[in-house]
Amino acid sequence: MSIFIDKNTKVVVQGITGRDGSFHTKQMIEYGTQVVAGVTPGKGGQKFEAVSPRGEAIMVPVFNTVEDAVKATGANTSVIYVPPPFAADAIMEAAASGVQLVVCITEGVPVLDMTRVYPFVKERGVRLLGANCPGLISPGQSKVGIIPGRICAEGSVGVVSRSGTLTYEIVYQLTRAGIGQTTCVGIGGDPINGTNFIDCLAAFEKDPQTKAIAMMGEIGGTDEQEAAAYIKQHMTKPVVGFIAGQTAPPGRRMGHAGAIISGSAGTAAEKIEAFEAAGVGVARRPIDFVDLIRARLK
Amino acid sequence: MSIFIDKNTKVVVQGITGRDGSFHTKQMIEYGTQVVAGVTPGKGGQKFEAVSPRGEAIMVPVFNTVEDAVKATGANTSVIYVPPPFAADAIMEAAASGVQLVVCITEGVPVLDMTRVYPFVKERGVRLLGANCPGLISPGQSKVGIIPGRICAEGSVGVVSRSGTLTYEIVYQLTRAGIGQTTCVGIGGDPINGTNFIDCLAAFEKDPQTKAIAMMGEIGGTDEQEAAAYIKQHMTKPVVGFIAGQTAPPGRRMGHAGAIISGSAGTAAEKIEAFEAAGVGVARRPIDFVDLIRARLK
Amino acid sequence: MNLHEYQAKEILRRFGVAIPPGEVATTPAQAEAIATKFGTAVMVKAQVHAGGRGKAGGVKFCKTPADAKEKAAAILGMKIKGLTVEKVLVTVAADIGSEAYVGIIVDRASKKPVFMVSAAGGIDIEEVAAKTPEKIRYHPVDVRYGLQTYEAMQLGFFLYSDVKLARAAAKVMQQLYAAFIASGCSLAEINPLVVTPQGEIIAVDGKMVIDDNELDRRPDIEALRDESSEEQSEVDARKHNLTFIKLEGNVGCVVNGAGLAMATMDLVKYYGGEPANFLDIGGSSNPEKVVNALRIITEDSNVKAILFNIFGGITRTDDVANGIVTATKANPLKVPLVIRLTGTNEELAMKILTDNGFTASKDMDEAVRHVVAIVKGEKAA
Amino acid sequence: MNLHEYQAKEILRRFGVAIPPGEVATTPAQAEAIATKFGTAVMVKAQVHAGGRGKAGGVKFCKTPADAKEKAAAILGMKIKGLTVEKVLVTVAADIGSEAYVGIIVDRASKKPVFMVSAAGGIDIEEVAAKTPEKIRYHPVDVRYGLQTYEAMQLGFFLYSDVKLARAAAKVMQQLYAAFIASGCSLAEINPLVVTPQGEIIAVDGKMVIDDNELDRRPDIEALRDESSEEQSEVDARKHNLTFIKLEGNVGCVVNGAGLAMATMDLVKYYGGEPANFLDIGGSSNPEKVVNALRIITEDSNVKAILFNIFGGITRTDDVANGIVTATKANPLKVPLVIRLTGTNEELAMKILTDNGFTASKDMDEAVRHVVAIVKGEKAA
Repeated sequence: MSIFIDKNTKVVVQGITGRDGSFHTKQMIEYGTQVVAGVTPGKGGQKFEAVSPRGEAIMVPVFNTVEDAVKATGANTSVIYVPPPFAADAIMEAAASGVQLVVCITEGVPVLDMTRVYPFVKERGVRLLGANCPGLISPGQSKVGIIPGRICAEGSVGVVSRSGTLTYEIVYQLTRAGIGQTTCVGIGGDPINGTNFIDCLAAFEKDPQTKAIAMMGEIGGTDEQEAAAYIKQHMTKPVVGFIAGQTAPPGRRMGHAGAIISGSAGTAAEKIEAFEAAGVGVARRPIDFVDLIRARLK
Repeated sequence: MSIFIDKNTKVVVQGITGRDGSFHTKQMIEYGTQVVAGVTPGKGGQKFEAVSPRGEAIMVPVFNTVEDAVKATGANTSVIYVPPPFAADAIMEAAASGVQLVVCITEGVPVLDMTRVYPFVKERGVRLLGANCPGLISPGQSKVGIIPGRICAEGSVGVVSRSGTLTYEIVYQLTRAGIGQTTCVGIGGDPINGTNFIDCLAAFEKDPQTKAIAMMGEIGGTDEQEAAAYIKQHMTKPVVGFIAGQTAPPGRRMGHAGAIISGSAGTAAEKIEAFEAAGVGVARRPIDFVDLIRARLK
Repeated sequence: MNLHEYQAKEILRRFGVAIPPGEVATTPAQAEAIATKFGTAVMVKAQVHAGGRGKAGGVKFCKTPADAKEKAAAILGMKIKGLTVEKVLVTVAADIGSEAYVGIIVDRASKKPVFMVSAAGGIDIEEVAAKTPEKIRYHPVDVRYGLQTYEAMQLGFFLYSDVKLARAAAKVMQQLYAAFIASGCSLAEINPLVVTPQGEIIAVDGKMVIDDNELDRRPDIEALRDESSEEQSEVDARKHNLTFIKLEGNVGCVVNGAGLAMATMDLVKYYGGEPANFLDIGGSSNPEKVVNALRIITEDSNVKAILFNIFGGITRTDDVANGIVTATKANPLKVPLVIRLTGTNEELAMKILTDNGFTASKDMDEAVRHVVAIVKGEKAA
Repeated sequence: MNLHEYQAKEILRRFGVAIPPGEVATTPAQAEAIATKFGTAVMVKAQVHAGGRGKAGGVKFCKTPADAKEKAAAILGMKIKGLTVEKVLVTVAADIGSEAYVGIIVDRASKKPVFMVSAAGGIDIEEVAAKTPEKIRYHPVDVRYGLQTYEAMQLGFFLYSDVKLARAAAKVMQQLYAAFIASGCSLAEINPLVVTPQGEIIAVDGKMVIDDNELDRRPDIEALRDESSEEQSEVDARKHNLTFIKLEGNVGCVVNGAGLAMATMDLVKYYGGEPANFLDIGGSSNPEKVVNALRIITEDSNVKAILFNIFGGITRTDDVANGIVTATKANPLKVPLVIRLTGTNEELAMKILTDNGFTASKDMDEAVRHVVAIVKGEKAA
């Protein structure tokens, strides 16, 4: 089992003919993801060529609009690799087209765009992951986004994280230690994103295959504190958490807008305290996840 | 019993110190409506004086904002008598303040304003009646708006209408014939309004006191046809209907925007046909309501 | 309020829509001068608030300035659907590759502005809707978000498979939508939207109808009103806050409220009469309004009798009675008057009327039967 | 991106906010000339991207032009929180009746722009929030609708009981909101919003922070960037698409991804070291980026050792390896280098490094322990 995506996920790639879109579409198909359609305005009718895990050539039809793509292929998930100024429109296009899940990889989406996008997708009951996220992977089933497939392994740990490469780091360490994952989800580090920790925790709680959860937070905001409160109240499965940014000076940006300390809210110390109060195992170092998770899987 | 308003309705009047607002507030209080607050920006702290049905002086507190009025008095219904350019804002202010019912009397609200107002009130689960409507009255209990109280009588007929004075005409004829009403509702004749025939029909169907319904439609739009379809499917109580505008030439406005015939849709003949197909008694003349309703009350 | 083609085009041009150059002429000589200035073939187009100008001969292609002068002379002064042509638009004639239709109306059912687009442009959209409905795409716009780029592109691709044209059309949709919202329209359309043989997208005709309720806050749009092109009795009524529409019958009607006014007209018809007009004196009572209403109705020589049907709610019936007395004293009526009054202050109103030699009924049905009998000659006034 | 006070005020003025006249001076003589022109008492205000200008002596009241010249001379060149004052704003000194605070930020929790208003203005809003939180009203705005008049009036009445002032303040809220949205702000504030003894409402100070992600589509705002007032190494990094923040430690860090970069710094600290910087080379791989990253880090003389921690996803580790080789060949490093690489093309990367005399680890924890041991002198490079 898994959350959000599985073997039946049918993906439409927005921006399939772009630099990032074409590279990652090939990677997704190589991993075994069912990529059923691509979208690039003006390239409707063309085919995008890739190679399946069994080495077969796959021809993905390209459409002018997501609407056309969904009608023709029944895609139920979209993944977006379009430049930042067009990302908000692409998300709304996907959400209006009938897909259930929209994964926006694009980094650099203006936050005011997201204040419009968020209610738009919510009104339609569509799940948005991101923007500025690495996507998600259910090892052995499907990957939607850019998480490297080879660092993952099938197993029983749910992973949810605000950052990209830090997620890879921790998944890699888990996999090296023989600990596989049900689904690894990167929710993205922007101030406003479509899916938060609690959404993922709730889904992992429901997923029978998931036995423990690893979550990686960051300084800034109060998402981790709210997640901790949720864990205390609603979760029966063990959770291990980590907060990046303990050494970040207050009030300075650290690469993405998620990492601002505004006043007293959102410090690493505060978040770790919330974790401890909620019975969340706290990894002080990335490597600590291995032992903490292993202990909880027994 | 009644629909939408009853003895417990607590009204805040927006524009209470204006010409129409003050006149009708006095009328409402004289009828016995619980008017608990008024709003006029800048007149917060003043009192509005009126006379109760028992001849007592009533002092209604005036507030600067609906928010203040609702907090201080627990008003659950707002009625709006502000000039057209401010009406949309007034409706939104009321809907955001926590009242459950907003009745907008103001005529001449731009239709594009209503395209914004409509989703705003829906999102909050607030019922809007109007704009450009005479309001509603539950005889013997409460009146919110401008329907003259003396033409109504307590009884078992629900009345719902798109027009103002035509409603009075028919209610007057019913009352003269000894046929009283549960609630008389004027939904307003504008192209976009908050409450439609179906909303009222559904409420009358649920109201145990209501035994029959009189509805007055007009040319233009397809609300009456949709109401007819609803009646056929969902209503057990008898309905008598009337359509004004049989002699109106196609494509000409007749005083308010509700009365446009656009192409073939919305003619009187079409609507009357829909009524007949749904088993709705059709009044050819206003006076016909008396016999048609009386026959159905037996 | 309807705008003329040239006014709608001026607004659309401000919002970025490409439109062939054009100027308005009120004389054949002006039309010639404009055509000379453009130095190309032109169209001379009647500016009246009526559809079917082309079929009526109000739109002509002119190869030369002399031709433009001649055609303008023919069109100026022409009557189209009862309206006299006072102005023509002289505009550069466009090369037409293909014609599409793009319009927006406010839709009652979805409670939203709705785009209608069709690659079958250049003819009435009603005709397309009736004969080939599959050639129209409807698209409601959520005004909270406005017309998103992806929506405009969907519409663009519905019209053109070429991405450059689709993009250009999408831009026109966004410009049209912006103009629609900013001008307080209830309808705005471009028909035809033309692709020239050179691949440019231009608006060759434009139409806008403004929601009358928007005019108070848009004095710039109100200033575009062309009263010379409207029915004069309707202009007169509007100035006095009356809603008046002239019809073909002989029973003049004065009623308060649009619904009751229509019901009254219907009842006149039911009993075999023909209403001469729709006239709503509105809610607020004011003897002056009644005076003006009577004056406007009696200007119609078809009117053989006048019916008042007043249900006093906000309207005070004594105000109406006073208005009737004042108006008839100043200008004695030449046709019979049937009055029905009930509601607010009806006892006072009845007294005023009786004191001045009028009679009045309290019953609508009775009053209508009475007035119809009079015009049929079955009964004296 | 931070705007200077004078820039923020210029934008607010365009949106209709009343602001006392002011001009920028870069020399004392200019300041004197501006004060002479205004012919009234002025304020001379340091234009730097740092809070607490007043406390640092960067804001002065000047009765005469000579006074303005003298104060400007003192302020220009002054260092405030490490930043040199290059410009002063010379602005007409306002009569102050009362001071309020009005600000908007984008709020993570509500996912909306949120107004913060307080009648306790003129001081830091953080201070008000800490000491008298009841004096602040927060109001989230639904961007789909914008700030409605009734909302602005609620905020206006929260500040002033007088309806004229409430209305005027409501107007300022709407202007500030319009400026906030149109400029792509993540923060905009007026502090203080002043009521003069004459009852006028004016903005005496203004602040705007622009979302960096908005700058690509707002070249007019990007053009306001004042690089002279930013940390030079950070300006340099931004030009090369690196995110760099200088810190006080001695372990230089080059990492891909912000989360991993912070985790790396934390781990340095965990093992007893101090990071010298935050540096994210981002996702796309490019040897040039690595060259620039190394150059920027080595300009900091505090740096005693450099740690690379690269987890190759999109980033190709061979690109990073090539960058390291190129950079160190051109400018041999004076400090030890510890490299951790894993992920995309790691075999190739390892070969490139080994061929060029470098060693590299695949393990983050090991690499961090190693670099910390080096700077502590416990271990050789």
